Order: sequence, then C-alpha cells, then structure tokens
Amino acid sequence: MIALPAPGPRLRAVLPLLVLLGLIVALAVAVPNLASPATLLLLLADTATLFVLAAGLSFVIVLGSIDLGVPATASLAGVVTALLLPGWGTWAFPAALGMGLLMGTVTGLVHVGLRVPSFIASLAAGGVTGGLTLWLSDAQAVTIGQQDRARLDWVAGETVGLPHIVGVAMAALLLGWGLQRLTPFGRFSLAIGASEAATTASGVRVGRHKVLAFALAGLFAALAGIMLAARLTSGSPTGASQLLLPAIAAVIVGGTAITGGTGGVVPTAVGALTVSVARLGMTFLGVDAFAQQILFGVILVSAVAITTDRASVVATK
Amino acid sequence: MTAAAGESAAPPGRLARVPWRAMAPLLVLAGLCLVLGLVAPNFATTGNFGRIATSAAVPAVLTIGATLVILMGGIDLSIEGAMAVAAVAAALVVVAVPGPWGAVAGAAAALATGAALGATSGLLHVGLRAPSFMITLGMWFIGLGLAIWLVGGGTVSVRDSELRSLALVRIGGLPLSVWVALGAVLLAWVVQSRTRFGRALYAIGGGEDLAVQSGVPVGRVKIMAFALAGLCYGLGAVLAVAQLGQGNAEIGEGRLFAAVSAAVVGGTSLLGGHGGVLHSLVGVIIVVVLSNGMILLGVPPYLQQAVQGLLIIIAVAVSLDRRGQGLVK
Amino acid sequence: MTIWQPARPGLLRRRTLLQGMAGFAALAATGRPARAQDMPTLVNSIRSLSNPYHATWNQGGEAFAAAIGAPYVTLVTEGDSEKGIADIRAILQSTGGNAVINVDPNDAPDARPIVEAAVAAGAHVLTQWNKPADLHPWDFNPNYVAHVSFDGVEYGGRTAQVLIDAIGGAGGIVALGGILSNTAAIDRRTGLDATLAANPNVQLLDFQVADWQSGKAFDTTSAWLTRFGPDIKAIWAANDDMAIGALEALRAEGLQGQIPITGIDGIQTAVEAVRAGEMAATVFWDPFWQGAMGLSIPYHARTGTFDPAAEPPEHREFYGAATVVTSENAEAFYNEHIAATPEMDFEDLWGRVSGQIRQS
Amino acid sequence: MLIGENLRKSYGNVEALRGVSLEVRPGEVVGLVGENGAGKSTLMRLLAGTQRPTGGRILRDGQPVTLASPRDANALGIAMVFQEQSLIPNLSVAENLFLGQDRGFVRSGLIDRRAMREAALRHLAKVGLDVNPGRRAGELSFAQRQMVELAKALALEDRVERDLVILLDEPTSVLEQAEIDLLFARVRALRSRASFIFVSHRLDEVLAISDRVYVMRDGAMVAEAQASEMTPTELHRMMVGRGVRTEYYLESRQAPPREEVALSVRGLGKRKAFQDVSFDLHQGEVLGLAGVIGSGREDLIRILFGFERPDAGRMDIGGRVYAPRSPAEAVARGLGFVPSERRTEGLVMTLPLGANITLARIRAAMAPWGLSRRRERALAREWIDRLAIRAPSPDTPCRHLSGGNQQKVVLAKWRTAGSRLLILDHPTRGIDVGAKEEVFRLVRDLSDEGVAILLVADTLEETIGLSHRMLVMRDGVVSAELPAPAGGKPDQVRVVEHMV
Repeated sequence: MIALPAPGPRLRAVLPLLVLLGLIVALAVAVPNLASPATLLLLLADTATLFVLAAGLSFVIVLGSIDLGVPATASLAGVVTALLLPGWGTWAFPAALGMGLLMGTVTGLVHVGLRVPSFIASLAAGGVTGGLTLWLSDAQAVTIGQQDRARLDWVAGETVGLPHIVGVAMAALLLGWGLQRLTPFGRFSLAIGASEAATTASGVRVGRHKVLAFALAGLFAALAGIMLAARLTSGSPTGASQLLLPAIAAVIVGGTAITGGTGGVVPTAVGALTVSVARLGMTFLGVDAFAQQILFGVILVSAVAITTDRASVVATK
Repeated sequence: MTAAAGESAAPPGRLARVPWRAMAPLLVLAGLCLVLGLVAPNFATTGNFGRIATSAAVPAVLTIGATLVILMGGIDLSIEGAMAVAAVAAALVVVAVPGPWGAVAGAAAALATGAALGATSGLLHVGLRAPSFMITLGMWFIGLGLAIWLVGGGTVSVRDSELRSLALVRIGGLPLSVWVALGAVLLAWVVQSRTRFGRALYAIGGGEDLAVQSGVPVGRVKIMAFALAGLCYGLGAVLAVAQLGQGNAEIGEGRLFAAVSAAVVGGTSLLGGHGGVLHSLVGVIIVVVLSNGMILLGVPPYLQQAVQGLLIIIAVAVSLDRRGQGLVK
Repeated sequence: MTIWQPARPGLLRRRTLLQGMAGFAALAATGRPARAQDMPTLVNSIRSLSNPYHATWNQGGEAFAAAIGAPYVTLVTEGDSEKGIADIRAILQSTGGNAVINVDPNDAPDARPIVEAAVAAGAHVLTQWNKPADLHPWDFNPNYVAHVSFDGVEYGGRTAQVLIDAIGGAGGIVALGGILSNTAAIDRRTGLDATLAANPNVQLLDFQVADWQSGKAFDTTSAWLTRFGPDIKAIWAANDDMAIGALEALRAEGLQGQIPITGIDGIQTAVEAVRAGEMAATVFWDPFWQGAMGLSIPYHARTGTFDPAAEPPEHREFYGAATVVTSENAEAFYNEHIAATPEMDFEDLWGRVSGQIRQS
Repeated sequence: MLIGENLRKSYGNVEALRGVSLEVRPGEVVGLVGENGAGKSTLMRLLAGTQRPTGGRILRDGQPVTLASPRDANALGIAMVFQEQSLIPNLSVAENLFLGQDRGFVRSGLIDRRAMREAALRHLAKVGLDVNPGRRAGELSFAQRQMVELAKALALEDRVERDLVILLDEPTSVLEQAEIDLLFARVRALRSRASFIFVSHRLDEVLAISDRVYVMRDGAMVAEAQASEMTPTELHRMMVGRGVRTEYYLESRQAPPREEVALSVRGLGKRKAFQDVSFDLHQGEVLGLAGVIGSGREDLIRILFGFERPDAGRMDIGGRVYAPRSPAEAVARGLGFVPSERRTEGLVMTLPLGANITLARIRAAMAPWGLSRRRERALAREWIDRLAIRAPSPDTPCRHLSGGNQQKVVLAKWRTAGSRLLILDHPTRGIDVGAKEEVFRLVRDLSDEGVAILLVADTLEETIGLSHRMLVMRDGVVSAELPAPAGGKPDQVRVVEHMV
C-alpha cells in the first residue's frame, strides 16, 4: 500500500492549534489595538456558548454519529429557564438541564432502539423538541423579569473583570475532558467510533454508551441554552437555531473527524475559538459582509482537507 | 452492508414475493391520503391535487439531485447554497438579456451555475478524499455568499419575463413547472436505471471496493453525480424564480432538510445502494401532502413542526430493511 | 490497504497550498482596515443582506457615510443573537469606542447587552424595531440617543382596515404571520386582531405562519384556496415577501387582482404590485431613511449638534412616520421613492417623528 | 498457457510465498492443495491480479506480464472465482455478471436491458443455473451466487480471443453434492475453451477433476504429480510432510483436563447452519472443532459468544442457564473470543496497545480517580514482557504491529479480562511460524490455568496437535467425537473420513 505521506498523527493533533494561534497573531498584527487582555476575555466570553453546544455535539461525533437536534434542545432549555425562574427560583436551572438530558436520551433511544440513522433520528427529534418549545413559550420570547435577573449572575455576571460565562465554559470543558479521558464511557466512545465491531466483540454494551452520548449532548445543549438565555435575559424558542452549523464546524475544525474515533471536547474548544476568531477577525478586518460567507465556507473545506486522516481511509462516502 | 445470510427461500405464494419493505412508503402515502380525504374538507378535489402538484414541483427536482448523491452512500448539504446562486444568476441574466431569449439564457445560466458548483463539490470530495458531508457543508456557505455578493443582497424581479410562463401557463390544469418536474423525474429514472452511470451509482452504494476492483471508474462517476445533482438544484432554482417572480439569496432557505427527509421517507437509504428517484418522489409527495393536509385541518403552526418530526421517524423505522442492516451509524 | 491509489505527489502539494490559502484568506481580505482618526466609525447592524429590506437599509447607511466622509461598517447577525452582540463588541473594541451604531437587534432582549456595551465604550447608539420594554434611552444619557420603531400595531391594523374597506366591510380574511416569536410579527398580529375586533362581520378564517418567506406563503395560500376557495375575500400578510408569495399563488390560478392583498415593508416588487392593482396596500418604512437617519441622529448627538438629555421624550422613543402606499398614492410614491434615488436631507433629524412610543 | 516463475510474496516479515513456480497448459485442469496458510490463496491472488508479487514473474502464452489489478488479469483472459462473496448484493445478477464491462450493451446511451438479459441467460446456461437474471444477487443462495461468479469468469470468453484460465478457490465448500457434480460436469465440458486451477480441501474431489496436482506447504511448492497416480492419503502425507510433528504442538505439555464442566451444551440448533449439537467442555480442556467450510462450526461459535440466538437447545455454565443475547452477556459470564477477522473484530486498530488490552475489563485500568494511563501502560508493559510482544512502546497503535503480535495483544486482552472459557477462531491465521509456536505455548499455559478452550483451527494437523478431544462436524451435524490424548493422537486421514 503506497501510504500517502499524510501529516503524522502527532502533527495532525497539533495542527488545528497552530492554525488558531496563526489566526490570532495575524489578527493582532492587522488590528493593533486588538491585542489586549480585554479583547481576549471578550473573545472567550463570545465563544463560551458556541463551545458548550459544540462540546455536547463532540460526544456524539466521537462515536461516529451526529445530532442535528441540539439547537432545538438549547432553545427549549432557555425557554424552560425563563418560564420557571419566577416560580422555582434557582431550581429552574436543574429543571432545564433535566429537560435537555431527557430530549437527548429520547434521541439516543430512537437511534439505537429503532436502528434509525442518527442523521434522521436527531433531525426528527429536533422537530418534535422545536414544536414543544413553541407550545411552552406560546410562540414568543419569554423575558426574565428584573427581580429574577440577580439569579442569572452566576452566568451573566463578572467578578474582578472575569466574566462568569467563561468560568462556566471552563467547568464544562473540565467535565467533558473528565468524562472523555477518565471514564470507561470516554474510552469506549473512542473505541466505538474507531471500530464498533471490535468494541462489540470485546463485550462492551455499545447501545448503552450511544444513548449516554446523546443524553450528554442534550445536557450540554441545555447548559448552552441557559447561558444564551442568561446573556440575553430572555428565552426565545428559536434562540439557538442558528448555532448548529458553527457548532459542527467548531468540532471538525478542532480536529475531531466526522467519522468518529478521534478528538473530543479539548480539540473542540480549539475549534470553537478558531471559528469565533475567524468570524470576529472578518468583522475586525472590515471584510465585506458579502464575502464573509464565502470565506467561512473556504475555511471549513480547507480544515476538513487537513484533518481527514486519509492514510487508512479506503472509500470515503 | 452484506445481505442477510441464507434468507433466500422467500415464503411461498405470489403475494409473498412483493417486497413489502419497498412498498412501505407507498402504503404510508395511501394511508395519509385516505385519512385526509375523510377528515379534511375538500382535500380530495382535483383543484387541491393540482395545488399539491404545483407545490411539489420544486422540492421534487431538488430531491432528485439529493437522491443521486445519497444512492452512492454520500450526502449533499449544498442544496440551499447552489439553489441561491443559481436563482440569482438566472434573474440577473433574464434582466440583462432583452426579449424572449432572456428567459432561455437565464434558465441556461442557472443550470450551468448549479452544475458548476456541484462539480466543484465532487472534485473536492474525490480529490481530497474528504467526507462529502463536510465538503458540501462548506459549499453551502460558499454558494450562499456568492448569491448575496452577486446582487448585494437585494432582489432581482423578473415579474414580466417569459420565464414566468413556466409557472403561469397551464396544460391539462397543471402549470408547466409540474410537467418540467415530471420530465426531470422521468429523465432521472432513465439515467438511474438504464445508463451505465446510473448503475454505477448503485454499485458504489452497494460495495465501492468491489466496484473499483471490477473496473468501475468510481472517481469520475462521483464527480458526475455531484455535477448532475447541482444541475437539478439549478433547475429547481429556475422553477422557484418562475413561481415567485423574483430571484434572491433567500430562495433556498429551509429546502435542504425537506429534500433529504423526503428522500429518506420515500425509502432511499442513507447508507446507499437502495431506493431511487421514484422512491424519493413518493417521499416528496408524502411531505407536501402532509403539510397541505395540516393546513386544511387548521393544525396550529407549532404543532406542524412536531408532526413532521414524528412522521419522519415512523416512515424511516417502518421502511428500514433492518434484517440486512450492518452498523447503523 | 488503500485500493484507491492516489499516489500522485501533486496531492501533497495541493494540501500545503490549501493550508496556506486558508491562513492568508482571513488576512488578505478585501475590506478596508479601520483607520483610527477623529471621524467616528459608522456601524449598521442588521439581520442579513440577503433580504431586500435590509439591503436598502444598508444602502442608506452607505449614502450617509459617503456624505460626511466617515468610515462605514456593516455587521450582519444572520439571525444569531450571539453573533450580533459579539460583532458589535468587537467593533467597539477595534474603534476604541469612537463609533456611532445604528442597530436592528435580532431579538428584543439583545438590545440590553448591546446598549450597555456601547455606553460603556463611550460610543453613541440608536436602536430600531426591537428593545425590551423596560430599557429606555433616558436611563443612559447621552450615549443611548434614541429608539426608533414603527408602530407595528398601528400599521398592522391600518393595512387590515384597507382590506376591510376594499371588501366592503364583510367576508372572510386569511392572514400570513412572520416568525412566531419575532416582536415585529407579534405587534403586527395585535394590530390585525384589534381591527378585526372593530369589524364584527369580518371573520379571520385562518392564521398561518410563513416565517417571512415567499416560498412558504405560496404553498400556504394554495392550500387555503382549496380549503376556503371563494370564501377568501382578502389576504393580510405581515410583510411584503409573504404578500408577493401569496400574490404569485393567486396568479398561478389566474386570481391575481381579484383578491386584495396587503403587505408591510414597501419593497420595490410590492410597490409595483400596488401600482398594478394586484396588491391593495403596503407600508413603506423607507429602510433607506432608517439606514441613513439611524446613523445621522446619533452622529449629530456625538458632534454636539444637540444634547440628547435635553430632547423631549418623543425625540428619544418615537414611532417613525411611515407611508401607507395604496392605489391612490402609488403612482406618486413610485416616482418619488423608487424611480428616482431619494435625496435625503440628513440634517432634518426629527422630520419623521410621529408620536411617542406607547409605554406598554 | 499460464506460467508462474519463482513467485515470492511477503506481508511485513511474514513470507507467505517462498519462490513458487507452476504451469497451466491449455485445456488442462490443475489441482492445487495444501494446508491453510500454505500459501494457496496468496498464489491465486497473485495470478488473479488482486495482489502484486514481491519477486518472480508471471508469463502468459510466453510473454512476461504484470497484473496490477483484476482488470489487467481479465484483459489477459485470467479470471478468479472468489471464495467469499464478490457480488454486489443490491445489483441484479445480470448487472453483476457484466459489472464494469457493460459498454457492449449500450444502444444510443441507454443499456439495452433485453440484450443484457439474453447474454446473461446464455452465460448462466453455460454453468447450468436457471435463475432470473433480473433478481438481486443478495436474494440468491450461497450456491447460486457461486455459480454466478463462475459464469462471470466464463463471460470473459466474449471479450478475449485467447483461451481462458479460470482460478477456482474452494468452489465446492458451500455446494451440495448434486451441485458439485454439476460444477464438475461444467468444468469438464469447458475444457475446450478454458483451463482451470482448482483449489480445495477435499482431496478426493481434487483428484477426481484434475489432470495434474501441485502440493504446497509453508509457502513453498513441495510436489507436482499426475492426478491418476495419486491417492488422497499420499496427497495428504505430502501436504503435511514428515508425520505430525509431535513436539511442534508441545504435546508433551498436554496435561489431562479437570473434572469440572465449564460449559455444557445440549441439542443446540440454528436453522440452515447446524442441528442437535451437544457436548461438555471441561476446565483446562482444549476441545477442537474439525470440519471444512460450511460444516457449521463457524456458526456454532458465533452463537456461543452471543452474536446470534440459537433456534433450539440449552446451555449451562456453572450450573446456571447460559443464553447470551449479546457478546456483552457472554463476556460477563466469563467467555472470551479471539476472532478470525483480527483487524476488524479483534482489535481497535487506531487505539494503542494498552487501550486494547483493557477494553474487555476497563476496571483493570481504573484508579480511584478515574482511568489511569499510567496503570494501563504498566499493564501493557507487563504483557509485552510475558508474551514477548515486539512493540516499540505500549502507546503504539495496533495498526503498526505484525499479525503475530496483534494476536498476542488479543490474547492479553482476554487474559486481563480473566476469561474462564476462550473461543479461538483460526488463531494462527496469517501469522508467521515463530508467532504460531508462541500461540501454541499460550494455549498450553491457559489450559494449565484451567481455562476451557474451544478451538477452530486453520489446519487439521493443528486441531489434532492442540486438542484434548475433537468434535468432527460435517454439513451441520456432529459426525464424530474423537479423543486426542497426548501420545494417542488420531491419524489425520481417519479424521478426514468423518469431515468429508
């Protein structure tokens, strides 16, 4: 087999990080008054919600599946939070996270139980969740009243200049890293993504881990929904609908292969930052708004071209 | 996805040889029409069927394009981008070229733009050996960006161009666009089942490595498939511009998931090798009849979204040939 | 074992080329680097440039920026609140606060973080359409200059009234709504309901959502023709794109002109339809005015032409004047606004004020 | 005329073919026999162009040729009938017959379906298969598919002027006796148009159909003789060489098994695979399953490990009913499975050594605070030493290991999981001789530790050498149960009688 001289595994793992640092340096050079810690915090805060959603998605992609329903789950969590805050107080947050966990588990069960491809199962589950959200919110944004806004401080607030939302994102990153690195579930997810047949033949309960991955995707999506609602002090039924594609891009640009078996939340964090820097960079450089879409598409295609591990791939579908 | 081992002896009797699995989508459609016919006011009228056909024309053409790619086991997310740039190109050319020739030139421009974008997706997919899911996602953004850039985000009106005859001139009670769509479906069926290229799609979907070994030019077929799919999206754009009398970048919004789910609901398997344009046509009709029916029944807007989600799961779960199913990713 | 033998060295060279391109594409973008000098950067933040309404808005902004020779930036939210806020924060950062922002927030709640960020950076901001009810310019003097909106309720009601008059005060009406949760969609529906309540013998046959898109409006209208057929006397649409979709659905069945349709936004295709008698009315907000004056008012506040704190409340939260375009004034309106490029007196700051916004 | 001269082929450091030459004259049927792993399939793949030799050359009608792909071979009139399925299940029989060659049927851009159907019927008639060419290949039985593949090979006739050379790899293993007779009749009838190379385990069949027979052993050609002068036993002796090498299988270490029953199976059956299988497997015992392909032994072990459910019968482990619904339940009850498809079912190729070793019992790598890479690496080093696994470091992905070392990692996986019952499915397939001996030593170690082993070996000799007791299966039924104690090993030919 004439192995294509693809970049070695060690280089491929570091490549996305190099691309990110390259972009940041290029940006700092192009727009001098940008290179300040304040901007960095600004960047982290603006990436936080996208990262948490993408991190949830990465659990599913690492397994070799996909979840197109996460934005609907995020919007649902935002609406549930806004609705329950007045009555339940801080209990609204666990309730919203619970809803996310529930919708994720349902998607997983449909995919594993009915053996429906995850692309379709999650698309359909997203439709159902979307309908539920519109019904719950009576089809309009639910604003969080002044008296409850204090309860949002753990997300929207700041202490000594450090935005809490970045802290929440860091916590999610740590939780995700822990789950993927330290637990059997994390190891089995990688194994299932790389070779489901060998993992099954080793006695691993593959179905169970798949449902757990979808449930976690739902949980993280709910957290992202809460973060979004807190920042905007209101839960909107279509709040996160535009986040799906940037989230998928973040996972892929970070180096997690769409076919599964590699990557996780840490590369996804790099990917999310790269997506934000690219979008923000284009705004800073005054890139003509029309060209931004085209540029984003080009960056996506080249990221995929770099990260796809072609040496062992026989037939890419 | 090899077939199930040794399940050859089909149960005796003629009825048994009818592949129930492949018929499932038709049964779902028949059941849906039956229920709606009874419950929804004047659902089963020629007028309504005509309107269903008119509404199904554009999605049908788009779904054919998506089906060509899905048959190979790939996926094409660039529908909305390709359609947007083709629609804008068509409108610009129609306005630029005076007289009746404007319409013809406009349609040609749309088809060419769609095919070009599709061919690019194919070249990148084959050349870089990258998953089609990601390449076409990138092309979606590129197409949309091009469309916005071409007209500075505005809308080009083609209100009184001959192109509109596609939507306004009726033959046998149906607008030309329906006949064009039927013609496209027929042509695609012929290509899919009666040309070497068409059979190669199934071969690649059924067993790509075996196809390569037997000398099927897999790379060329893949690029051709994406280009033809792009052509379909261009044709869809022409019909949409004719129908709405204007071309802008928003014309493709929301059409991707409708097209892919229609193909799957119709019985075209996402794993490749099974189904076809006729299956997908049934899927499109199911989706359009459902949304038409829900309006006739006055189903509240936010319930419609949930109902459509449930339908997709039921149709896919029913029509899945789980017996021969390998790993469901 | 790779059966596909792409052992062509060319592929490796192409990949290094791709990597290079991705890096430089971000850098060597076509835009103008933001020049730091005394003239404030004018910023228009709108939903997207792929819809005609906001495209005209953008042209208004460019015209005003050209008139005073200030750098001009367009930000698009693509419907993503997060991106909208992040982009505005980025511009404030890169211009060091020396900016004038005219923003149509993606959703009402977005206005709060945007205004707070602008005021903190010392920039001047003017919001349009959406803002939370409890957020007021006078709470953020002088930087939050004003909030301009158009009385969705009033114009939703007035277009409904045009329809009721056109059908002689009786019969069935169908209505096409915008994205369910958008404030503009909710206001205009409230106006429609109010007018309907005032006309008991006109009943709303059905209300469906077409998400501001003409494609969905087309399909919904043709389904209605089946369901109600001749009972439909008029079609009310929350914006022009959906009105055009409904019109084309009627034209497909040769009914154009027989059933009055109204839309809102005043885009060119709609005004032409009113002139041709195929639409009963549309409401022209004059997005060109919104794009230009939305920058001119806060710009003049920043350069001291007026002190926002001293302005009366109806100058801080006001409904802009809109023109209801009906068959009577369609011809004159077309020549003045569509045919000729409207020259605008950028100095006439308060010319279009038509009453203070109702405190809900 | 097809000649192979001094052909060599090696996979990494495993030398599959060590300088093999053979000759096929026009109209001749040449038999090719040898034990599993003797290099028969590798030789066939070189002649069919699916793989390229690392040494020597191939001559076609006197001209040296290079066969880069099956297409090149087809162009020279060489066609292979594959052992596994090489038909695309969702395409029709006719389409499979002419896959990649359908240019001739195109009339004005469209495939002339009637012409294709007629041509298909003509070719199918040549192999005596009356099946509707429109039916999907996936719906045919194994035997029918084998016939279609033969027809596909013969279809070369229309496109190549010269006489054909058709390579038949284990064609009779899935056929009933009637179908075998039909196949042989066809082959004899076609001798005027093609010459054949016939590879099979069934020595009597080879002698019946072939003019000349080649015998291969351990990657080399050891004999060539006229079929008429040979008997199956002589042939078998040549295949095996000097008698069963007692010490090669460490027979001296074959201690008698323990009394306790590890697994008892009563009346196990699966439709169309095997019926009424009963046996007891004792702790420390190696029970060998002998039988040719299609005897049902592969289906039996997949049911024992929970991949599929049986239609009849009962199983018990340690007195409790054992009816696994999934491999997970089998592992939970103490079973382990060393698959024949090492690269797809045995290991996760992209994961490192350590990760694979702990896959079946992740607890082994768990520290109180979570999965510890350090503990996993230590475990891996321990097994690298105990099993002499040649690997640069515990972190190398398994993809970079040789076949033999990969097999050791699989065994280490199940030793770590503490399996009390191990199913070995062709454990020595595709690994070098040195590694084979280490596997045999491992089997002995496991047996001494009381682990019960169910062995489906590559060669009869290996089964006899390693097993305490043997179950011989033929066409889905246990045809004999033979003891194979140390020093009292049954003679291979007697076992073969029950197998064929």
